[in-house]
Amino acid sequence: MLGTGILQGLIVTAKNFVGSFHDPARYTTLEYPEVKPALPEAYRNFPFLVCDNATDPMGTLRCVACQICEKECPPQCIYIEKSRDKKPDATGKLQIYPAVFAIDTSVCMSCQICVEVCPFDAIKMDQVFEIATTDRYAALLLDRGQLTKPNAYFHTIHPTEAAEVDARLTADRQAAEEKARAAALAKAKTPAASPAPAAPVAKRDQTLESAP
Amino acid sequence: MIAAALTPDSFLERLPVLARDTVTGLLPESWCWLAGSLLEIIAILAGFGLLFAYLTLAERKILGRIQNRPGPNRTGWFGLLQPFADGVKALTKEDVVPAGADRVLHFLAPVVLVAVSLLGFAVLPFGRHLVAVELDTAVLYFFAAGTATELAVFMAGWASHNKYSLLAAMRALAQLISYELPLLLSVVPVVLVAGTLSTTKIVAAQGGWSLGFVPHWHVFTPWGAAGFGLFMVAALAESNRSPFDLPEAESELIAGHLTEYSGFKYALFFMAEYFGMCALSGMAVTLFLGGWGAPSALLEWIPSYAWFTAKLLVLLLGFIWIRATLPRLRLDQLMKFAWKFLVPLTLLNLANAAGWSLTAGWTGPLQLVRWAVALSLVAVPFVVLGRTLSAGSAPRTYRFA
Amino acid sequence: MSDPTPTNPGITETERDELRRHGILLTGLEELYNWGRSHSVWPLNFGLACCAIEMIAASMAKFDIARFGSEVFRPSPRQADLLIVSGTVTKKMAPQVVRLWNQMPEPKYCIAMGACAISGGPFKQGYNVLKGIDRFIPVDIYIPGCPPRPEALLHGLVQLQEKIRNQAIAGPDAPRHLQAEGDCNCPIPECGAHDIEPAQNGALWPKPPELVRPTKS
Amino acid sequence: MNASPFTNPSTGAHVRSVRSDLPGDLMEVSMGPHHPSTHGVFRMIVTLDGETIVRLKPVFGYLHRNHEKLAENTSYLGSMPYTDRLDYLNSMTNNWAYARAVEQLAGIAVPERAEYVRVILAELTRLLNHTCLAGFLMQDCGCSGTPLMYAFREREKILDLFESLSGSRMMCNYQRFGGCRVDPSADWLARARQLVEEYGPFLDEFEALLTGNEILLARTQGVGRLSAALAINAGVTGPMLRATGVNHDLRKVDGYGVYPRFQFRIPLGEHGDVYDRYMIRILEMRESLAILRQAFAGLPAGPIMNPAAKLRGFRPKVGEAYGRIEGPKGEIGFHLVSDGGPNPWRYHVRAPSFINLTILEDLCLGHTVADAVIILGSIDIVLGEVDR
Amino acid sequence: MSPLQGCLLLSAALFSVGLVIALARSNAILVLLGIELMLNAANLNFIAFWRFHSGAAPATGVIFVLFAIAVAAAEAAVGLALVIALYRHQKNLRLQEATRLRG
Amino acid sequence: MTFTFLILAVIILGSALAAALRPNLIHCALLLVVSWLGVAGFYLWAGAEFVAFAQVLVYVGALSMVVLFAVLLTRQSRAELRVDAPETRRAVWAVIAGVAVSGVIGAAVFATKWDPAPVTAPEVTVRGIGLELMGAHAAALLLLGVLLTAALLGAVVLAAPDRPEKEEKS
Amino acid sequence: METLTQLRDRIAALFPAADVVLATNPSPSAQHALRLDATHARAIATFLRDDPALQLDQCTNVTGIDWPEKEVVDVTRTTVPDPAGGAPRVVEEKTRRIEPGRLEVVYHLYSIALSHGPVVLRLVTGNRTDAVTLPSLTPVWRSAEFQEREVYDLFGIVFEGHPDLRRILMWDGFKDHPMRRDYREPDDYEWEPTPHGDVLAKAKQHYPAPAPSAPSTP
Repeated sequence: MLGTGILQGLIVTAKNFVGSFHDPARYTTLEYPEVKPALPEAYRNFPFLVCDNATDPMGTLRCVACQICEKECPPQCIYIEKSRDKKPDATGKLQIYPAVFAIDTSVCMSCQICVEVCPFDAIKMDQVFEIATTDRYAALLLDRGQLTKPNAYFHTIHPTEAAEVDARLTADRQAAEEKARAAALAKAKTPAASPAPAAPVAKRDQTLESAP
Repeated sequence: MIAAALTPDSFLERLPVLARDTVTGLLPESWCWLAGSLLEIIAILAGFGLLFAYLTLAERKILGRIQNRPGPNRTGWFGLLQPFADGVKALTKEDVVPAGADRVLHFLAPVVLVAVSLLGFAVLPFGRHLVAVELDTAVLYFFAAGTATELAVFMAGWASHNKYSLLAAMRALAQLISYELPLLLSVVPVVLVAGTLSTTKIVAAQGGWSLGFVPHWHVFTPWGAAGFGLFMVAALAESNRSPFDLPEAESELIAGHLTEYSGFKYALFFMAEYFGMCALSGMAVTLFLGGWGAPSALLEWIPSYAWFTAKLLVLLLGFIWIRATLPRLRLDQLMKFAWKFLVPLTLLNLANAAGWSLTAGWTGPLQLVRWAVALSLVAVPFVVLGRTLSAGSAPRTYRFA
Repeated sequence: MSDPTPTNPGITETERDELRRHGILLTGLEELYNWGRSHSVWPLNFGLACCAIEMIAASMAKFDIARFGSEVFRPSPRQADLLIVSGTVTKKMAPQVVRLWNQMPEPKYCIAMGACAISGGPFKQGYNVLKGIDRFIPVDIYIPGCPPRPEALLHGLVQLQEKIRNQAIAGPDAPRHLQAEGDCNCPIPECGAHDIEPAQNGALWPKPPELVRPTKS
Repeated sequence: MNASPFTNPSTGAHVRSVRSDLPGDLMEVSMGPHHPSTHGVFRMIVTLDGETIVRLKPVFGYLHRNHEKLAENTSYLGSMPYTDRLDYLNSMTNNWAYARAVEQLAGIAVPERAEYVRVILAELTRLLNHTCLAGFLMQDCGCSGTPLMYAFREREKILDLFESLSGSRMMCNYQRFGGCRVDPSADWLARARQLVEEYGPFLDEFEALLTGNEILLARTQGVGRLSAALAINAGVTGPMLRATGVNHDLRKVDGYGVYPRFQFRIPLGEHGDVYDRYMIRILEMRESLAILRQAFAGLPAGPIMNPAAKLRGFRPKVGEAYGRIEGPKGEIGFHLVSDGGPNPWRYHVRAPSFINLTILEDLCLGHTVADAVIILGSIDIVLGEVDR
Repeated sequence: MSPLQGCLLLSAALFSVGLVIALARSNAILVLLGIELMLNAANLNFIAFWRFHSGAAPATGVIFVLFAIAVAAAEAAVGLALVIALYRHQKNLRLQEATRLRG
Repeated sequence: MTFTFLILAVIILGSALAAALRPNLIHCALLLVVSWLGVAGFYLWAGAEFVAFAQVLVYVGALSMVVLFAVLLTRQSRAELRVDAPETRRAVWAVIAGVAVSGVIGAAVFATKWDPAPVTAPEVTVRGIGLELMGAHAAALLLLGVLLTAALLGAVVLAAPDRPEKEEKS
Repeated sequence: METLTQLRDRIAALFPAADVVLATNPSPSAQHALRLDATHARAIATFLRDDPALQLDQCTNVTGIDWPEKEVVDVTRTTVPDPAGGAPRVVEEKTRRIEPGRLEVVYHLYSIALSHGPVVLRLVTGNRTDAVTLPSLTPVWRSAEFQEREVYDLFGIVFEGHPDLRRILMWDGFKDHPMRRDYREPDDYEWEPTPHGDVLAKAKQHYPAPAPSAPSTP
């Protein structure tokens, strides 16, 4: 009969109206500025640089300015300049570091490819999204100082991934140390042997290995 | 001006009238009439102005609740100042008149519309003693006053010099003309049975109760219920509300005749739409829902204007509810619905009402026959016409591969 | 953020802010004006690309932009206060966007939502992509992200409301339309044989800051 | 746009004055590029006789973002996030189609678990797309947002799943050549399973709200009829094609991925009108739920990535490949030509909604403006994909 | 001048204006509107006589006007239908050109 | 001869005269609507409420709509709404005719000796009108009904497109 | 379905004058193609669509490909028997030739009726400048209508017999064909806070007065 479909629809809306007062499934609003969204661990917005020590962020940057992310970044929003000298990193080894590391967040598309290609676990994705601003240039171009955040912060936003990374890094470091120790032993045995090769670059997993 | 006091009145009941008389009493005799009228106009303007403001908020909040969200709640306490923020903004917004527009008509359209939509309130009896103008021909006046809205909508659409507006103006003309007829025809049974065109007398005719709790409202008779339904459908269309909001169809014609209006003129259109809605709902309350009458003898102590307001609000809630649910009709379907469905039904309803008033003397088993005949006169044409109207469209079943 | 307006002597800034947040205190015409328009920002129902979906999502139940009084998405620019440039502006579309902006009555605001609207974003190397809508129309708030979360849009809206509240009616900080010589209309570019012409609005796009590479901080 | 002599600067939707060469009572109206119902920046130049459409010319390119040109200057991997932005409602299926094309080009095998996960995500995407479409279509029909709100309420649930898996609500960038980027956790799978269980009741509610509504029936039935022959010849794919009664679903025809392992049915329409297109999508959602249940049950353990697949420095051999899958909007395909370099020599997207638009004029002729709006809505276009 | 005279003069003037419109304008719709105006002038007279002239039957004037309004409505409906038919036939509304009844 | 009457006369005649002179068809139509409203106001002033509202309902509510519809349906473009100014010769003759008619009537009005007007309007209620219509004028009412029906049908036939089957073919 | 070679032979038998070449695809996808000549393309396409054994009723994908002029080094290996009687030597002979530039259109055909495909058709223009006309296959498959317009817009291939060959993605007044490999974007300089090398060069050109400072080094 004419009107039954309309009545059915009216019943649905009425149910939702009443339900919005007692049923959380029918009242889904999060009062945003007061209630912050529960971001999932995997959430990514813009990249940041990881440093190992919060008190000395520039001295403990993991980034060695290899510029892979700069090359791989699809929208080309990363700009890196290598340093000419070397500074000791967190483990005390001399490394090249980024003299300039800038990310233009007004271009970045949060694709995470820089994170995926980074062999040093130096760049990770941040979760801060409240960055609306009135100033296009000053506030949206992040330089090295603004980008650097300590590993502890990384742990707070991506605990699982951070733990994995830390475990891998320590394992790599131990392996390298053992290798160095073995090399040193070997060297002690055969003083003529060539010095131990540089510590291998930490590899995340197999898929990252590049062919050429 | 004061309707005949039917029952002993409480102080609350007479409060508005007393307030008016107190004020006019301060003035010399010759000014009384003018001051009284002015006060009534101011009261209606203030009352319905406030109602308009909060109706917009209520619409937004109720729509929100239906859509699982709270709606405006940040401007003032629970968002109660939201309409005023909107008002301040609309007042201070730049007023743009398109280059090719007909400036005079572009300006006149909203003004005429608001003025005209306010006229109808003059004859609505808001309470036992509350009617601005006692007219013998009140119902006729009400609909005569309402007709000029079409002109205003047309003026707006035509003057904007915009094709969407022009299409909207054509649609508005076609729609309003088509629904004027069923609207008027659905009122005629009430006039026929009540034997008067005066709104106060129509309300008075619906006074009293059977068994103390079944009021003698027209809506509780078969023809009255049908008439009420038909009137409300036509009223929906006349006030351009969903599902009949074709002239300002957002998804088709941008905003139709409103496309070129900004700032306060736009707010005026908005206001007129709500005033029209209130006026038509008020008329429906008067004609079918017993006006200011209480639904039960036990509840008579509540002032009559409270009852009127309550009934009005319920109808307005219905408007909002329907808007939140239904999709829009197409123009040809709209016309078909008016001419092939509403008009025949209203005509039959007229006959039904005539039969009802002729058989008023029937009692006992004849009373049952009277009800059965009247009910079937409502139900059978509805089903039959509904079938023909929706012929060819039905939910389908599908095959799977 | 521009400087806060001069305060009443009898009340401290924080108190005033607190009261103002509840929409209670109004200290005169300017305050009333700013209060009204900041709480009634009606966006234009105008979506360009991916960000538009997030803009729609922001108006939906979970985020509900209506709480700020802004769910009234108007389809006609005549009734809109806010142009949310939500997505990539192509060169073919740029004239229409500017035209829409010109059709909006003052006071009006513009939010550049997402990387594409700010700078062309991931598509900025494309031949048909405008490298930032602020070349042609004045942008009030930039919301980076690709696309920004709906919450980020809400955050941007809150920033915009804040900005509106701090606007002066008179003086150099006054909104564009209240300034005597202010011509609010932006020149509309034309699509030429190889590119849009002019490629930018000279009044809005002065010589950018000197191109210095960011140095070690 | 060079129509300046015609463009009325005063109006929101660029209305052109009546052309002198139009006979008699015809009026030319330009809907778009800014129009509430064109689903983005699409434009239709409509010639009207009264309100009846006698000619309709679509105008494209207002969102032409040079996707294909950019891809020629980016590595194969670098194009993956761009595919998210093609059909921005369905990034997962775009990812899959692109990954599939590259896998065909380079001959990369995909582990079984990854195939299952892909199916799960693709079907979730189908749910998402069809839900949104139903909401948008109802909005075009003139509903005041309620169906769209309900649709987006459910969409948010799926987006939450996507976000917790891939890190982004819309731009997932999740598939990789030879697998997927992240392995879904057991917790995630449990949440997804719960969502699937809750989706059926939602669909019931949504259908109760509108499917039987007399106004909707009157508005959509018999409007925009498409014949099977024209649909095939015009390259129409996806639910639009199936609404005409043609049994063509790449999940069955090509049997890619692990789809042959699942039991599901293909709903077929009869009239090819707007109502059929709407209903086919609703029914497809119910079938998707069935596929999802089977996929959850059959999800094997194992690696999510092919360990042999390279991420950086990926250089497929000279050759070309056309890979396609059944996206929610129809056949989404990628045509890749490799010259042996790190970037594709030619990268072309076969966008379903672009090709489905071919018959827009045929569908709209003789109908009214109001019908054109819902016909366009029922074609289900996303401008990011149409204009690329 | 008595009220009746005023009313009659007003009616005469309105009639003349209607006549001028009907005679001088060439657009068919306007001609029709001019005729409507003349009818209105006549109605004005009825009411004037009903109100200001003693001796008439109490309601006759009013009823006559009601009839006249109804007839005018019918006339306008047919007239405008004719106008539309005319337009369909010759694509304009100039009455001078409408010289043939069959076409 | 009251102030109200003068205002009404000015409205009625002014808008009618303006309608005679305006080139824009829509303006003419709207001005004539104002004139009709003025006439309704005159009825109200004269005490014929029912007629006044009927006048508004029929003229403003229905007739004006039909007229505007006709204007829109028979329009080719906005420019053509500006109907050609009346030809001078015809206009002159028309004005002469108009002045002559009003002159004759006016002379007659002044020449006739009228009875003094009654102080109050004759009491006419809705019920009274109804009874009159159904009693004394029942035949006329019936005829009017027939006439209206015939006019309705005639209008539909006239305005309907020529041959519907032709439309189906195209 | 018959193999592409069989199909090629069948077409050659039916259209003796036509020049149909089997273009092999060395990638693992093994989607080989038939290269048709322009004069017979439409007839062959109609045959492919209507032949009951093929019924290639769906033309899914139409793409243009630009092959600019490039230098190719052909290496021919010849085994030269060692006159000295030792093991035969392989002599590599390198010839350099200029492969002329051309534009190519690729059609991917599938059959919905018989569920097979793809059959890939290729059409090649004479050069990239003046001989860019190819027959339109829109009369055969309606689905090619917009796609051919797109190829015309972006590559500049003119399709003869297309019902409505206008630009589709770029605006009407646009002069170039941006998907060609040698298309250079108009100079549209954008100040970038993170200047890459080419951006720096552009910046210098745009704002010559105070030259951008040289890369600062620590």
